[in-house]
Amino acid sequence: MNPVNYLYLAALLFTIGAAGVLIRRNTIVLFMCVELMLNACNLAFVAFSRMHGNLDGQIIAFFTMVVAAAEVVVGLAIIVSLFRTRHSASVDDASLMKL
Amino acid sequence: MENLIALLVAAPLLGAAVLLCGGRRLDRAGHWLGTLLAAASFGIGAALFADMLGRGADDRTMRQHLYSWIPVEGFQADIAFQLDQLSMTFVLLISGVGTLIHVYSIGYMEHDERRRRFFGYLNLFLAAMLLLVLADNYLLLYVGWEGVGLASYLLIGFWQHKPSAATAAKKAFLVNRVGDMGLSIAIMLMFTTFGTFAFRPVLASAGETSEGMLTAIGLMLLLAACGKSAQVPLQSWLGDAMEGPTPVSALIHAATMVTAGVYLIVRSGAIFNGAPDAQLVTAIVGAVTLLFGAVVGCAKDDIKKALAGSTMSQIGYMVLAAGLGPIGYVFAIMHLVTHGFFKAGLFLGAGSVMHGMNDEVDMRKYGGLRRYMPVTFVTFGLGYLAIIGFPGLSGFFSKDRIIEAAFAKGGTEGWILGSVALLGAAITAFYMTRVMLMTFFGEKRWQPAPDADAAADVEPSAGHRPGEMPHPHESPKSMTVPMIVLAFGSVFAGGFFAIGDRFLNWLEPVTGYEHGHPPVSALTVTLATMAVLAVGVAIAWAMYGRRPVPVTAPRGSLLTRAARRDLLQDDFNHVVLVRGGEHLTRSLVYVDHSLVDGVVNGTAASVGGLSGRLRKLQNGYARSYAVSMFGGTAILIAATLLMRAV
Amino acid sequence: MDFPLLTVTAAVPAAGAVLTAAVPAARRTAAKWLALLFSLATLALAGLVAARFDPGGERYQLTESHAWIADFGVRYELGVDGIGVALIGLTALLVPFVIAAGWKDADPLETRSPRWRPTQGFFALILLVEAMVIISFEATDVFLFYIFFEAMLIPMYFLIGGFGDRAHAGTDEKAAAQRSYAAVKFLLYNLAGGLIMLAAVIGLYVVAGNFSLQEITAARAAGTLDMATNTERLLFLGFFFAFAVKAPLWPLHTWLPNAMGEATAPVAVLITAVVDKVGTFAMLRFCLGLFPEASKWATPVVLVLALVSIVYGALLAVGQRDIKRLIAYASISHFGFIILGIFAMTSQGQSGATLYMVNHGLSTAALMLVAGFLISRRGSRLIADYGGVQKVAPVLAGTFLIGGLATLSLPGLAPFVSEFLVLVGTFSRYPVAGIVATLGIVLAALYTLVLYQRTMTGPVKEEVRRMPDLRPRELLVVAPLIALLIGLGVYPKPLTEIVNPAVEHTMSDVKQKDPKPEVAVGSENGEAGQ
Amino acid sequence: MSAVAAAASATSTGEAVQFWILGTVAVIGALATILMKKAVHSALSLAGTMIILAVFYLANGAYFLGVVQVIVYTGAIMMLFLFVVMLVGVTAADSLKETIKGQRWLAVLCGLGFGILLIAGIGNASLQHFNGLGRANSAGHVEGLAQLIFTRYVFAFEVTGALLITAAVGAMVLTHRERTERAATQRELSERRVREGVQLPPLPAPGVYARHNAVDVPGLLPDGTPSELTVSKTLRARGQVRDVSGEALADLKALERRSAERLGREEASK
Repeated sequence: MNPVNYLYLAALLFTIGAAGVLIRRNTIVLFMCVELMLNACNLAFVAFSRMHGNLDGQIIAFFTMVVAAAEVVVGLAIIVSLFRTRHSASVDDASLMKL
Repeated sequence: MENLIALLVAAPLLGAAVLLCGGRRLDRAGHWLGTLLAAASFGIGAALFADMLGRGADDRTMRQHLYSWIPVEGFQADIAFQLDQLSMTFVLLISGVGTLIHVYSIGYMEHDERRRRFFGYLNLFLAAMLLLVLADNYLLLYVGWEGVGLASYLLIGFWQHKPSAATAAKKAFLVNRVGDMGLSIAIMLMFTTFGTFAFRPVLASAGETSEGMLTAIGLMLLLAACGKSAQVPLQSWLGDAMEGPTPVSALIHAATMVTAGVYLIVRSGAIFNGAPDAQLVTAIVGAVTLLFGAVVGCAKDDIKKALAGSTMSQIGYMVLAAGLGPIGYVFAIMHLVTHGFFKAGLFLGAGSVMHGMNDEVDMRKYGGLRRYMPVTFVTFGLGYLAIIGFPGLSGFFSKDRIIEAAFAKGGTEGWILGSVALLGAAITAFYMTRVMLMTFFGEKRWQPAPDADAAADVEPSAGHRPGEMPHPHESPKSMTVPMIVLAFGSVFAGGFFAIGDRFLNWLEPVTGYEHGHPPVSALTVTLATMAVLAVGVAIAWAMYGRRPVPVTAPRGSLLTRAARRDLLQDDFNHVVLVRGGEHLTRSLVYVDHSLVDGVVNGTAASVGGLSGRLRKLQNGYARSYAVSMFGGTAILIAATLLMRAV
Repeated sequence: MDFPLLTVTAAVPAAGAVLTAAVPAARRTAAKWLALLFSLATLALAGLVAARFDPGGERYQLTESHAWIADFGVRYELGVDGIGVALIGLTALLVPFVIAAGWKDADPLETRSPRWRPTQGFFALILLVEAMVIISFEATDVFLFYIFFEAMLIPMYFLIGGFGDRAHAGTDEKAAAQRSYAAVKFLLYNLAGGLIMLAAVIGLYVVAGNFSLQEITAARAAGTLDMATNTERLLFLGFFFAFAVKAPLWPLHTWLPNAMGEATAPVAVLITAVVDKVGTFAMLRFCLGLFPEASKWATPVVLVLALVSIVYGALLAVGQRDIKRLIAYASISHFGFIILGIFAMTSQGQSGATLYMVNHGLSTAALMLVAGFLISRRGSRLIADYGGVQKVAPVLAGTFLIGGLATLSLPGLAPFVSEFLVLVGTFSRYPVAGIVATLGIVLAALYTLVLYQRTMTGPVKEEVRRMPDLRPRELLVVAPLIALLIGLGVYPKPLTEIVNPAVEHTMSDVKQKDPKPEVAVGSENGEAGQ
Repeated sequence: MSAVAAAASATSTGEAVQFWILGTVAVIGALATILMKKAVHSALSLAGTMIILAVFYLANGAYFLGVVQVIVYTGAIMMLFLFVVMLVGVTAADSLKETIKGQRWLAVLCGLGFGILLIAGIGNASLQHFNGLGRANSAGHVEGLAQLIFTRYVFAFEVTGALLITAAVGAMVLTHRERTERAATQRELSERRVREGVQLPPLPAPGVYARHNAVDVPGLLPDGTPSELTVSKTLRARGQVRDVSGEALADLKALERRSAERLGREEASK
């Protein structure tokens, strides 16, 4: 098997995640999709690391995880406070940006 | 002496300025000041005339150069005067008749609260008219030309509160403007051809250019002359111009301004001499107008409009004569001068009659006035005899010569033009006799003055009350004296000029003269004229002298009805020019609003609409934005791949 | 270094604007007098400029030059030729009249609020416009010119939109909507023109490497600066478009009737007599000076557009029901004449066009200001609301008539001289265009006399029966204008003397010679002229 | 493909089998994540996918990351998700009906396009050489990572630390609600109740004691209809009030039937 397949898998997962972001309205699910995308990237990095024979890709994946953790913390906090004020977890309800 | 020329113009100009800007303080003395300055102009003119007579025939042209008016590269227009025999003739006529009419107006306008302004306008007219005949180049002539147009506008519309007067004034100015277009194009042609438009160089080198160019210039000058001198097809304003006070009709629309066209043609003789086609057109225009005016004159019941038709017709004679070339120029001017006398006299007489008849102008409501207004009757009668060409009086000499010259033109056109002139003489005799009979003979057909509703349409010069029967009376001295003086002119001027060819010798150095050879002898022409004259008078007598004149006009034949409406020219103008113009402007207003502005507003609206659409993309949904972001990323990747592939 | 007269001439009204704006709310009469004083001081300075200008001397005189934005070769360069002197004179002359005529225009806007100072604002804006217009006439640096050409839109926008005509048929809201429509239209049209010009200005820099009018003209004359034909044409079009909007030339004219209709009469005078002149002036100075070949290339189209403007403007003027819009369309017709004269490329045409700019300023000012006085009395701009005014207010009617006669170019009044020069100049090169343009003479008589007849003559309308005649202040505004119209009509030599050398320079820029007359009688004519 | 290159890029058959099986499951999990109506299900599917990814990390020689993935992601982050889901309402199911016009089509289009492009890009890239991590892990895998993190990436590491602290503080700030006014005392509350006069006595209790043992069941009014007042405000807002009025009747019916059965049987036995 060609390890490039990992990359294809990563691309597929990334696309699925992105599509999820576009389709779902629930902020929590939406967030999960973002996580999925990040994980897909990590997979790609790990695969690259193996291809190139150095650990830099893994380091990047590691950092990505840390940042994702931070992001999840803040993001979920935002969701909670959003839900408190709006009694809804739908992103479409937060549409005050329109003109 | 040359330096006095400017004073000829300056005196009445000063009068106009003082009277128009002076305010009410001058109300009491204004008319005397105006008259005095007009007389001063005449006095200066007479002095210059005396000086001119003292010189040799070739040395009579005086010039005065004041300053360079428009100094622009390649373009020299000067304020400069040229006084030769032709100008001198006009100066004396204008300032002489002008002064008489100033005097007459003192009495005629006595009751008008705006008399000061009237005199101001009259002075303005004199200044402009003198400038016209004294200018030494066409551009300065143009200034005078428009100046008299302005004065005419102001004087026709003097009683501005009457809508008819205001409309008539506007019409006169506009029709004249069409003619002015001709004059300005003629000047432009001269400028491109000769590089100048001063009389001397242009006329001296007229022969050096092509006949086509001369014809073009000549036709344009003729257009100008048609406008000013009320020749067909630009004649329609003259009848309406009778809305003005009667002295104005006498001075401007009979004796002087309307003859400016003849002056222009005669002055530009050198150009016309080189352009036979233009000459022929001029003669034809004159002949057509001659008949046109005469026919209109036959049908009008309004005494002033009948006289206006006659004026048109008589100027037609002059233009015809001018169109004949050197054989006719002198006689055109001679007829112009005699006409100035008798037509002014006739108008003043008409004014006097109106003055005595509660400003009634309808001849059908006159009748039997000879006993009540003897002086008016006599002077008007002498003018009448002069205009129809009664042997021995002015008109006889001048008109006879024109008819002779028309025949002398030679060929078929000579015969046609001569016959038309002869026919015109018969019609003249007819309509003038009609005027005479309806006004002074027959029984009284007087009507009470119109009631207050209609009073607005009547000249308010005399303080009469509505519903009152007229009490015809002789006019005051200030009015009768000018009439008497003019009557003298009507009687003797022609003979004085013609006997011994005085006038011919006087003008010949300027206009040139060549003796024509009429196919028939001069005596035959004279006799024929006498014969048609008698016929005309006889028919008029049969129609208006033998039987009573009905107070209301009979329906009349088709021709009569058409002639009453100025041979339908106004109707034509109305339908074609006024209506057409209205439609044109209205549709253009629409076009401007919807099309020109619409394109711009449409662009603005479509930009706005597009923005509105684009704004809808901005729906506030984060997911929508995410889609565009995502799509954008996809496009970027595609672009990168494509670039790599390429 | 010499005294910077030109800078001072432009700076004085600018300083006046600042000081007028700073006058406290309670002292608004003082603000008016202050503004008038500064405008008169500007007039005196303009007189000094004219006096120091030597018609026989250098092309550009009283020049000043300082580095400004060195990186882009932008310099603060001023200098005047005869045309500039004439137009600076016109501007400085008209503004005092505008201020005096608009003495009470801002009064209806006054409220008790101490912060809101419309009077001060009105007069300060007028002075600001004057300063900008003057510096536009002086600038010989293209970029400097461009900045002020555009900047003057801002005060004009506020003058039109903020101080509109109170005489309005509709409701207040409708009037306000129309005013703001007119102001926005004015701004957008001119901004669009200006943007295109900006592109051309940048393009010019790319091609020429600097913005100096004198250097570029000299380089072009010497042949050291070659422009590709297409480049030159595009740059010309960019400049011309902006000036044609400003001038305004058909079909870019529709902002003018709106702006002039909605603005008060003095502001309308400011628009048409002063601000619009920058457009025609710039055509003469920049289009012809910088792009002579392209100007010749565009001449046929420009002439046709000018002719359309003349006839179309006049016909539309006949069809108007609003006095001020009528005058606006008449102005469009007159601008057609000016542009015709400029692009006929004969010395008569260009001298005529320059004189026309001055004379049109005077005649329109006279007519428009009197119309403004008339409108302020009756509170209506519709012609149909008047009638018989001549009977109750003869002086007003008389001045109106003289203004109208000037508009129709009656000989003896100043506009005749310029109009005839334009016609002759055009005719000698393009006879057909000359003949079509003479149609404008007839149409001008038509719209003027129709206007006069409908408003001034006929039976006195009930609403105008109590109309007062001109007041002394108003007469004081109109009388000098009329005197000037007559004076320059009879003796235009002082003006032509200043203008002629500048026209010769422009003619040599475009390398054109007057057509020679067919029959040479010039020497004899010269003799007759002595 | 040359034999050498094939050898370098080849992996063991076991790994291939594992990839194909687990890869398929991962994709299914991902799809389930975005297609499940309930957030809880999505979270669980995602957790599954992540565990599979951890296995892949291990397979790719990233042992440390594989473990971290399980501990941090699946263990911590996903639990955080579940907590929040619980806070927001476990049972609240999303409607999958699209409300923005054309959004779904655009999303699918973009997704397809993007995916195809991505895959095409990968296919286009020349990624044939597989070096393996043998040399990199020569000094021990974790040591190797540590060496990199504390040398080359030390600044990034420090910044990440700062980021984490900031995130923690941010989360607290976001979720913490400052009291802007003093809490009303019991006395004030009762006084307000009296003043408003709407509901003087305490709110009625939910129907916990009567039929059910959960607080989301409303108490029944005398006529048998459920009273909303008896249920907590939060549940009402979420729409999680359970209607059990029908249940009671059904129970009654069942009771009657059973009794009838028994009676009938008794009758039958008679």
